[in-house]
Amino acid sequence: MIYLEYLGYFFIVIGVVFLFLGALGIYRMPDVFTRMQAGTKATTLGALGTILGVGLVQPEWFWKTLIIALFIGISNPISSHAVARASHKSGLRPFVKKEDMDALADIKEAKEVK
Amino acid sequence: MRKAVAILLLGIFGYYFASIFLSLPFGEKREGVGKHYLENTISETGSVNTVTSIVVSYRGFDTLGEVTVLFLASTGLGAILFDVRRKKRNEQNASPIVRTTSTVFYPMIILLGAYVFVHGHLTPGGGFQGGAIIATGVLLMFMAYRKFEANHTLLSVIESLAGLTFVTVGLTGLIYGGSFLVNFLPLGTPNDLVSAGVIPIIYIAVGFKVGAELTVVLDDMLKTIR
Amino acid sequence: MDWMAFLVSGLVLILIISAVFSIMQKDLLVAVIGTAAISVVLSILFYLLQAPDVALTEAAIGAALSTIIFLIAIKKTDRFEE
Amino acid sequence: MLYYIGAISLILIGLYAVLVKKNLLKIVIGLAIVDSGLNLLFIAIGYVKNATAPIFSSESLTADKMVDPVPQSLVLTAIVIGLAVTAVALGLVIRLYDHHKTLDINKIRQLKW
Amino acid sequence: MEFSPVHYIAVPLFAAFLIPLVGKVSKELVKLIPGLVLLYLSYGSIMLFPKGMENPIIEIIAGFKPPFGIALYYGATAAFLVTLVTLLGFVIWLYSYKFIIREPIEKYYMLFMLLITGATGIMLTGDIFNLFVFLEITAIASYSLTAFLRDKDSAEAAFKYLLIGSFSSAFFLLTVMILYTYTGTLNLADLASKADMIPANAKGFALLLVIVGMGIEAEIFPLNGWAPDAYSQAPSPIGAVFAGIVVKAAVYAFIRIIFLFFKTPEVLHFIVIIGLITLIIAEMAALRQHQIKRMLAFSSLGQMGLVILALGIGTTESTSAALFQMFNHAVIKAMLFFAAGYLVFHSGSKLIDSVTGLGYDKPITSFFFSLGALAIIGLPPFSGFWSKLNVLISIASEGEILIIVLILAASVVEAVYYLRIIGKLYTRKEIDSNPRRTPISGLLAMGILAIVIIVIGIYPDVLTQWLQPAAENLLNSEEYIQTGLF
Amino acid sequence: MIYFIVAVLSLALLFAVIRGINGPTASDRIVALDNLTTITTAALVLLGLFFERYIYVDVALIYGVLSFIGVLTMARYMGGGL
Repeated sequence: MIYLEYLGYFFIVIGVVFLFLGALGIYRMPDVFTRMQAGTKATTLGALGTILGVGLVQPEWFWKTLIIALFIGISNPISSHAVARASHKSGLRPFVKKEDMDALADIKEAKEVK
Repeated sequence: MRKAVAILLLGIFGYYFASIFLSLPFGEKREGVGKHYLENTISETGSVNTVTSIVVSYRGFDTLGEVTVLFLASTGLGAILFDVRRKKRNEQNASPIVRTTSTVFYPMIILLGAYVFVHGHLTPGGGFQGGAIIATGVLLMFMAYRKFEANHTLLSVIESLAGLTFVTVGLTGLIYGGSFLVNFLPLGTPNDLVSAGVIPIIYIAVGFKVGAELTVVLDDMLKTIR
Repeated sequence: MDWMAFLVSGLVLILIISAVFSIMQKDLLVAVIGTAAISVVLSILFYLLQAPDVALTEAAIGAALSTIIFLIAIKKTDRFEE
Repeated sequence: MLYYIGAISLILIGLYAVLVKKNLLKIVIGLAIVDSGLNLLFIAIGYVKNATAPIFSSESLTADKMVDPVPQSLVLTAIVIGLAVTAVALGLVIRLYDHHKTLDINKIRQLKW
Repeated sequence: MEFSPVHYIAVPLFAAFLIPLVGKVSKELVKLIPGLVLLYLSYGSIMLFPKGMENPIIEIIAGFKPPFGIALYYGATAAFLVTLVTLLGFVIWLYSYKFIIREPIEKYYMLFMLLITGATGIMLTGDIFNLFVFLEITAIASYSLTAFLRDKDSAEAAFKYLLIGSFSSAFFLLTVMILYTYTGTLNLADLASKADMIPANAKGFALLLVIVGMGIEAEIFPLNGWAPDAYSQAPSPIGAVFAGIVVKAAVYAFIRIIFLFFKTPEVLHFIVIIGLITLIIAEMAALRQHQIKRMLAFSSLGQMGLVILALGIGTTESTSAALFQMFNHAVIKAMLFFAAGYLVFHSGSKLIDSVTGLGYDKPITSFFFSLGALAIIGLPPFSGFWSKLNVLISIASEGEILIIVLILAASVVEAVYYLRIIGKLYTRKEIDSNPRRTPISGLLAMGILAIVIIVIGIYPDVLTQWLQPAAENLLNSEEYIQTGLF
Repeated sequence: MIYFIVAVLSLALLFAVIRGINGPTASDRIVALDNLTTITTAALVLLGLFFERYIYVDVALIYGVLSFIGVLTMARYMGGGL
């Protein structure tokens, strides 16, 4: 079972690197929406890798780490979704060249008409 | 002017303060009651988690006070915000994604809270944490649905019953065991779910009570005008 | 345990920075985010000090409930400090 | 050592906010920060080097390799009390805002010696 | 089940948790429960009182001996004060019965119950962290009750109180921390026996923190800015609770801690000086007030200054005189607050000038107010006279003439502003007669207190025989340590 | 190994905090806080591995759940809900 442990550590290292990259993305990206992109995708992957890696290193912990991983896998995108919606509503617009690339713009107008 | 005086005062205070605490050795073992608790927790209370055994058994009176403090906070907040309340909240619903997730997560979070306070004597956590988690779960529903209402009557009944359970356990101990809050049930085997005598009972009561109280606090605050 | 000292010094630095930041901010929402960050860091510190019970409480009460009641209070009053 | 520095600076920063700031909510935030600092300080006092949490979850753990449990249980109580005080304080802030429509402490102050 | 000290805390808590359930059934029953509980406690405390006077009763909680568990210490001083609190609490309930007509009545009685629980807890507990918890219970109940009327001023007063009270609790928690760090225990008796283990600089810092932290609750001079606002903006019965119960508990805890850990001549001297300053400043401030309840609040601060001064002298005579003064202050000030509550209610204004002529329109309430005013100044046939006399005699036997002169000067100031009100009450003036009457329960409450004042004034020995053991218990920390640790 | 992990995690925390301080709008700060809490959850699980205590994982689980709700509340506040 020593291989399982090595695999686990490999996962952990990958996960930590992705966590780092996600944070770097948050630091470097130009506006809220792109930052959120980095912050959610890379960080979710990183967290999943790290947590499942720990579960592989200690096999009897696996089920609990799986629950945490599942939970993060669901909750992280949703909080990002809510933050994105809220930032759009509070008047921030994506950093784009073309005007018509703002997909949420229609939704907002439709609601106001109603 | 006021700033300068404040900084001066804090500077003197901070210097004095720091000179006491920075000379204190960090991470050294100290003699005291803590050692006794660590050595005797399993034989005297049957609880594996020493912090729980101190909170509920050795210093159970503090916990009664603590529950009372939360009860006071919810009562006091109800008194302070008595007539700025309105009947209905008027915000928008959350987006469908958030709503669906909340509906799915809500029972799971309540379950998690129950897990935390039932296992209070085995793992970290206990009544307060479990109650706080339950209240947070209810808040998730408040946030997602405009029409979600907390049943105030039910909440206050839970709150009262849980509080009464706590005091009744204490008084039963006074009658059967000779002193208030004494552990009058058998201790059982350590590391079992059903062990440690009255500790799980008290923690379950505390969990329900704290959950109901914090929900009332959140509901009172959410329902004020504006 | 050298890595521990390194980690702790970083965390304490973050702690102090976020405390100063949150009392200096004019936007109260951001100040509350600062206190939430303080709670996050405190939670890790309690964990490192081998106090999982307290870390759990700090997570339940500091990171979630306390932040939330502050948010509700801001919602019911003013968001910006003049 | 580092913990003490962090805790003491938190307490001082919080006290500074309470003494100097004019905004009611800022003052309550300051109180919350002071509470956090006190909790950190107390837990740091109870720490023992190379020891583990005071939970006997497996047979191999012994009592002499554990941190002091008393500060932990006291801090648990202190955190909950801090939350209760914060809740009451925020209720009062909402009540004051309802009367005065401002959070500035200088505009609210009417009672004098 | 025999009555034991823990009933003082468990029974009111039980009642407070029961009130919401009962409130679903009947509102009238909610009003009755606190009265029944306080009646039971008064009965119990009268039964327990002689036992506590003879030997301190130590009640163990949760079956663990101190210093490992928490123990209640029912010594002579605590017995005296707790009996006072429960009896006074009953009278205050009687007064509140008709006075509090504003919703939420249910919450008012819950908070009132818990406030009394907290105050008795402070007096009874023998554990320093438990003391902190009870201080917080008392404090949070006080904040909420101060804001109970929910108008502009009461909310502001409550916030001010909360702000200063948080300082107090933070400092007190820090004290607990320092004491625990060096001694490794939390039981008061055990701590006192290990007080030598604390190094000098930490002890000095702890002393500073105790004086600031507990001084806020005990209303010592520079830290009592919250008190007049809270007293005057809270409902009148709560003003009486603050003056009669909460401050007593805080002063008792303050003096107990000082006597146990920091009893040196310098510290006692310092306490005498701050007590004196509190007395003089508060009396001068009271002279300048225009609102009747605010004036009573400042007068109350002055009285507590006198008590702290007498406690700081540190002899048996002065301590027993201080306890006597505490008793008188509780009873008389409660009566003044009761009467002032109805005077304000009848005249419709908080100002002193508006009571002019009420002495003819509302003779009974005005009579009670005048009685209380004369008693608190210290005129002979009333109980206030004996306590003030005892304080002065005990100071004179120490040879501090300057202090006596200053106290007498403050008393003259006090007499001036109280007599001014009495004069206004009985000045003839055309006012339209107010149809509202003082209800019978209010009159009953004031009547009981008036009888107590007059009886103690004529036969002071009824009380003074109990003061000697109480004072000795407060002063003798050796005995406290021995009995507290078995 | 452990040094590498701790160093990288600290850097990640630091970047998130810098964004939290710099972030021009409140949304940026919420995103940074969200990121901070995710990193913290992962870090708590990892530290549980280093301390070799199974029960510590509970803290990470509860922390993850509650911080999610905290961030969601902030987002709802920004979006006019709550």
